[in-house]
Amino acid sequence: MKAAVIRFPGSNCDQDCHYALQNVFGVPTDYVWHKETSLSGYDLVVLPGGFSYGDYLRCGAIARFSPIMKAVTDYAQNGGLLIGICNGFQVLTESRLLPGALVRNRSLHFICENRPLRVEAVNNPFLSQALSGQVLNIPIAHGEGSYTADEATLKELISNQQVLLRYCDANGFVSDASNPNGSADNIAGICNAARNVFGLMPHPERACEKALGSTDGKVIFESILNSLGVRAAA
Amino acid sequence: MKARVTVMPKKSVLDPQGVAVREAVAHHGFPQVKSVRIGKFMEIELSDDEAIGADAEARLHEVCRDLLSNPVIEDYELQIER
Amino acid sequence: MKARVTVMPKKSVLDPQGVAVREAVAHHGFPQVKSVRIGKFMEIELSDDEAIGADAEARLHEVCRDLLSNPVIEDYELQIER
Amino acid sequence: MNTAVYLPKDPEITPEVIAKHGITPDEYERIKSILGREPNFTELGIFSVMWSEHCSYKNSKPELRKFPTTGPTVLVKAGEENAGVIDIGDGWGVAFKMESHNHPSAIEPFQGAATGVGGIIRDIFTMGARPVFNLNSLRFGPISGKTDEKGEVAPNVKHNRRLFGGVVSGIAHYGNCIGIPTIGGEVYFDESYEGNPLVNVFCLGVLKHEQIARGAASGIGNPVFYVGAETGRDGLAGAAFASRELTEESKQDRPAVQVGDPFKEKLLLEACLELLATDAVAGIQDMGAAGLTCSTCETASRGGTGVEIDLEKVPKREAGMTPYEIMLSESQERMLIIVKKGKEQIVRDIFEKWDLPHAEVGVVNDDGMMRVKAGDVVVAEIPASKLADDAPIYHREVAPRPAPTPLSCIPATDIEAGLEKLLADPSIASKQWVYRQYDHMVRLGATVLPGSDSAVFIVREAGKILAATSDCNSTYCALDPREGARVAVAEAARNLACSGAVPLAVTDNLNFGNPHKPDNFWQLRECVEGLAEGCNAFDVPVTGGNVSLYNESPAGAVDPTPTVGMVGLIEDPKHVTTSHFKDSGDVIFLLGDLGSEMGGSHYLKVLHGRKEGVPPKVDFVQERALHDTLRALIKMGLVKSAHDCSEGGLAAALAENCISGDKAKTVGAKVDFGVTGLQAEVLLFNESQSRVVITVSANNAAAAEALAQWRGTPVRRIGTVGGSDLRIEADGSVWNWNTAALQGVWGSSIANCMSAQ
Ligand SMILES: Nc1ncnc2c1ncn2[C@@H]1O[C@H](COP(=O)(O)OP(=O)(O)O)[C@@H](O)[C@H]1O
Ligand SMILES: [Mg+2]
Repeated sequence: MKAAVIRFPGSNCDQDCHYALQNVFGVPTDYVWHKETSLSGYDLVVLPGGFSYGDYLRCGAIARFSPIMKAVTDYAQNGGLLIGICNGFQVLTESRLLPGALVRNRSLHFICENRPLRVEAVNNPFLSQALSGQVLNIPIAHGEGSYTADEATLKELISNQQVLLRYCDANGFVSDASNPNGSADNIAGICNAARNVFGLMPHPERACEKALGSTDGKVIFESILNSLGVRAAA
Repeated sequence: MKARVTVMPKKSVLDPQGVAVREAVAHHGFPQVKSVRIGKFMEIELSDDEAIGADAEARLHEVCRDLLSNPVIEDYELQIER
Repeated sequence: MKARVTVMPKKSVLDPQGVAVREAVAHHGFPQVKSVRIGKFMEIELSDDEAIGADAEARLHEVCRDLLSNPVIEDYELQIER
Repeated sequence: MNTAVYLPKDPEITPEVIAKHGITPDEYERIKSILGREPNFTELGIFSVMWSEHCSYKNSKPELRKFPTTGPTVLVKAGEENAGVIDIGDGWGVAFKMESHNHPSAIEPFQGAATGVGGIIRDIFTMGARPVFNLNSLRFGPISGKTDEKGEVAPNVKHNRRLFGGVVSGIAHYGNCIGIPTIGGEVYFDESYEGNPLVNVFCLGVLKHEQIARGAASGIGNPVFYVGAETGRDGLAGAAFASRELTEESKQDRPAVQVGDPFKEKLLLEACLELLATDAVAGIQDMGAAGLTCSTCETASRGGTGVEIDLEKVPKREAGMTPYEIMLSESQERMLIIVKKGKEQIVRDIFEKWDLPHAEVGVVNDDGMMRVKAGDVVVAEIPASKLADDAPIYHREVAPRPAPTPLSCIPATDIEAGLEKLLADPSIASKQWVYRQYDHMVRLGATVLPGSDSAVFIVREAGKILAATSDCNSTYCALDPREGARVAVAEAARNLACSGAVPLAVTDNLNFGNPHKPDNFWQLRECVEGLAEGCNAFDVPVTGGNVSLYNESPAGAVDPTPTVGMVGLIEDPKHVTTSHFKDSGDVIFLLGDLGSEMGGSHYLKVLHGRKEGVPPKVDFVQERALHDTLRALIKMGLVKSAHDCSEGGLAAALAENCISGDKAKTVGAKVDFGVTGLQAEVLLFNESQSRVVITVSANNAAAAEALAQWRGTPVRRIGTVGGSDLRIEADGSVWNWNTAALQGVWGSSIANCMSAQ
């Protein structure tokens, strides 16, 4: 099993994702430079957080046109497992690999803090090891993480169980009070209809070690490895 | 050749910045303010080069759609000045 | 009454966003792009209310200076439509 | 790309022109004798920036020599390079430094603060270190209260809020984008910063000993490369600007504002570290204040060589720039690199990879000259070492300010309401509104998040745990500069001890008023000597820092503010300690005495509007003994929480302990001081030094108490953790607070100020 972490100019969680995969889970992981054009030989591709191209214009808008994105799209269309975290999620929506868009937090402020998230669906490779309704504590760190989509799209996402994570309170109760950024329906993470592309604003790679306060992010990586038939090393 | 692009958030999309600015404007001596919407304005200068070709306008619209705006949340307006 | 405000970075001030977008536009079939500058566009709707008064325009300019633009690095343009 | 240099007919150099450059007649004579002729306009500009306080420290150098800068762990001494480097063991070192961006932030808070962050980060990776975290120390005029009869907020308060909000989002913008966590700092609000905020930013980087890079132009014939952003007319003469008082017209000083591009700097950072990992680099220097000028003459003077550059080859953002403009531009995100001859291609390849401008602009030569050409025309020719090192040194006149008068009596107050008021004061209140806007978790290092006494960071590549804090109580410094500075060092060391760390080294940022005013300069001297005494007392060398003078607004000079940034090492993950109370039943001890010093206290300032009295004195022997005892207890695994007493005294410390943990889960405490014979206000709110509140699990209480006693540290069992209220009893009186309510007051105070219209 081999994983790839895509490096856009301005990515800054690339090293963190690499560390989590390789050092915490023992997955051989390569950095793939945005000027590359092939992703052959990888079983997992991660679009990391950061500020690709400075997030100028719109978050992820310019990264979407990096040479590597053609390969990323083909990889996804062929069913490869693809996960976009924070800025990676924004790149995925900008490239239409996931529906909707991520806009400015309603507070207009960047927000960095641990947030409880409710697991909404487990019938997918990204949360198969979690319990539906389980509350995960995972940090968020973004200024533009308010998920938005038109009514029809939202309905579809919900009915297809493509909403995987919602912002909630410590007891798993979802309400506007537990919504940090104004996301529609408190949505924190969604997957595509084929269930092989996952985008989320929270940073699971920041919640894989006791020393960092939470290990709730591990279940996401463990689910992915498990679905690839790999026993997590950790 | 000059292209001017205005990109505005769709009416359906909430525009927290617009709301905040409306509040501020109201407190700034304009209680009559009804709404404020905030978008982007871009000025693009192109060298007047044959190579641009006649289909330039069509291609600029494409740039507006693909790059300069996100149709999911924004509408754009393009003006060209030769 | 409607007010349209365009806020642009001053000419001599670095516009990193414009530079990034220029590169992107160039790679998007327009190698001829010379420069891109990006600013804000705001649409302010005011109820047609007597109270607004004749000095409205002057006061709107004030709002533009104090609130909507940052005179240190930006210039603004105000259009009013009654 | 704009290449051509515009060569206008230079303005004639009149006494006015010279004065406008902030150059005195004597200095002008000195320039002439260095050149053996009259300088031309460009050369005059070059001298004016190099000889500004900001670059030359001409007013403060003699004072700075008083700092201890050596020690067994010092790998690179302060002043030798862009930042000092300290050994942390196993072949690893840390480079760290603090820098001010006060004046730019006063004019344009967002960009001013952002470019400050960019600048200090460049200082660190110029040393070959990978920046791993930032701190920031901020000072503003009041943001609370002050509403007029119409319930409108006073304009100055509005303005202070705008500055505060702008500075914080500017720091967030730059640090978050470049991906370096901002894990700690401090924020104070005081009238003296009205119109002249202080923005001090700190960056720390890690490197292997052999990776230390030098800023010297060595190797005759080596090519000189310019890399990074193009040069524009940004911040023209910003360095000179930072060395002048803020006057009304300097607000018009438009060009002094630079716009930062954290994205560019991220690319520059990665490209430079990639390049430094090869052996292509002979020397490297960032272009900060005084940009191209400073970097060329400093590298030459460090290398004992000369440097010749051709401005035609410098990447430019704007057309028609003059040599004067190019040499003095302060465009951000640029570096100068001296490349080993024959290795040019390595540089080109790496900067191509990162899509960054790069150009070979000159060569190192042996004639000791900084020679600037535009094509074949020589536009400036100055002996590099003289320009860099022979700035005049001034021994300013000092005039002591009157010593503070002791307080006669301490006004009484409603204790319960009083503590709430103190906790709501923005200087004491939770800074969550601030650090929530900073990405403090990127790089997977922050094992103690903002909100504890020190930030604690895991440096994985080195297998080390660092603790860092920044401290300075400028009210103390205003009343007694020397003692205030001593306290700043003591508090920093204490904050580190509370987290389980041993202090390693210090960086400082001296923020003072106009040095030509003898009483200002006296404050500077007293503070420097106070800091030096503190550093010697804790055996910590000063790795470098920054001096910011002329911090004056129409209302006068700011309170003297010698900000201390201190870094420490934590031996073992098990020793990492946080400040908030943990579990019910834990026993609360006070290490140190009850204290009684009320001078300069927040109690007097916040509740009675009085900034007076004799500030607390620190006894370094006692202070150090306290830290050693605390660390000993921590190493034995006895300490569950440790928090020092600072602003607001014991009562504030105890309250913070109850409410600074998980917002949703505050914890109460029952505290009984028994018979103290002290006035309640004095007992609860005095700010005497050398005191720490710790908690210990019940079954370890006896052992902890015995160990502290055995080590001769005053220790007193004052209560137990538990319940939903903070209940304090002393001399027969009882006070009670609901901790959830206190959390509300303390936790949302700043947010409330900032959301108010
Ligand atoms: N500007 C800031 N940026 C980040 N963290 C901050 C800032 N100001 C304060 N903090 C954090 O808030 C906590 C309390 O700060 P402070 O009251 O100065 O602590 P102390 O009094 O112990 O020095 C510390 O953890 C500090 O790092
Ligand atoms: Mg403290």
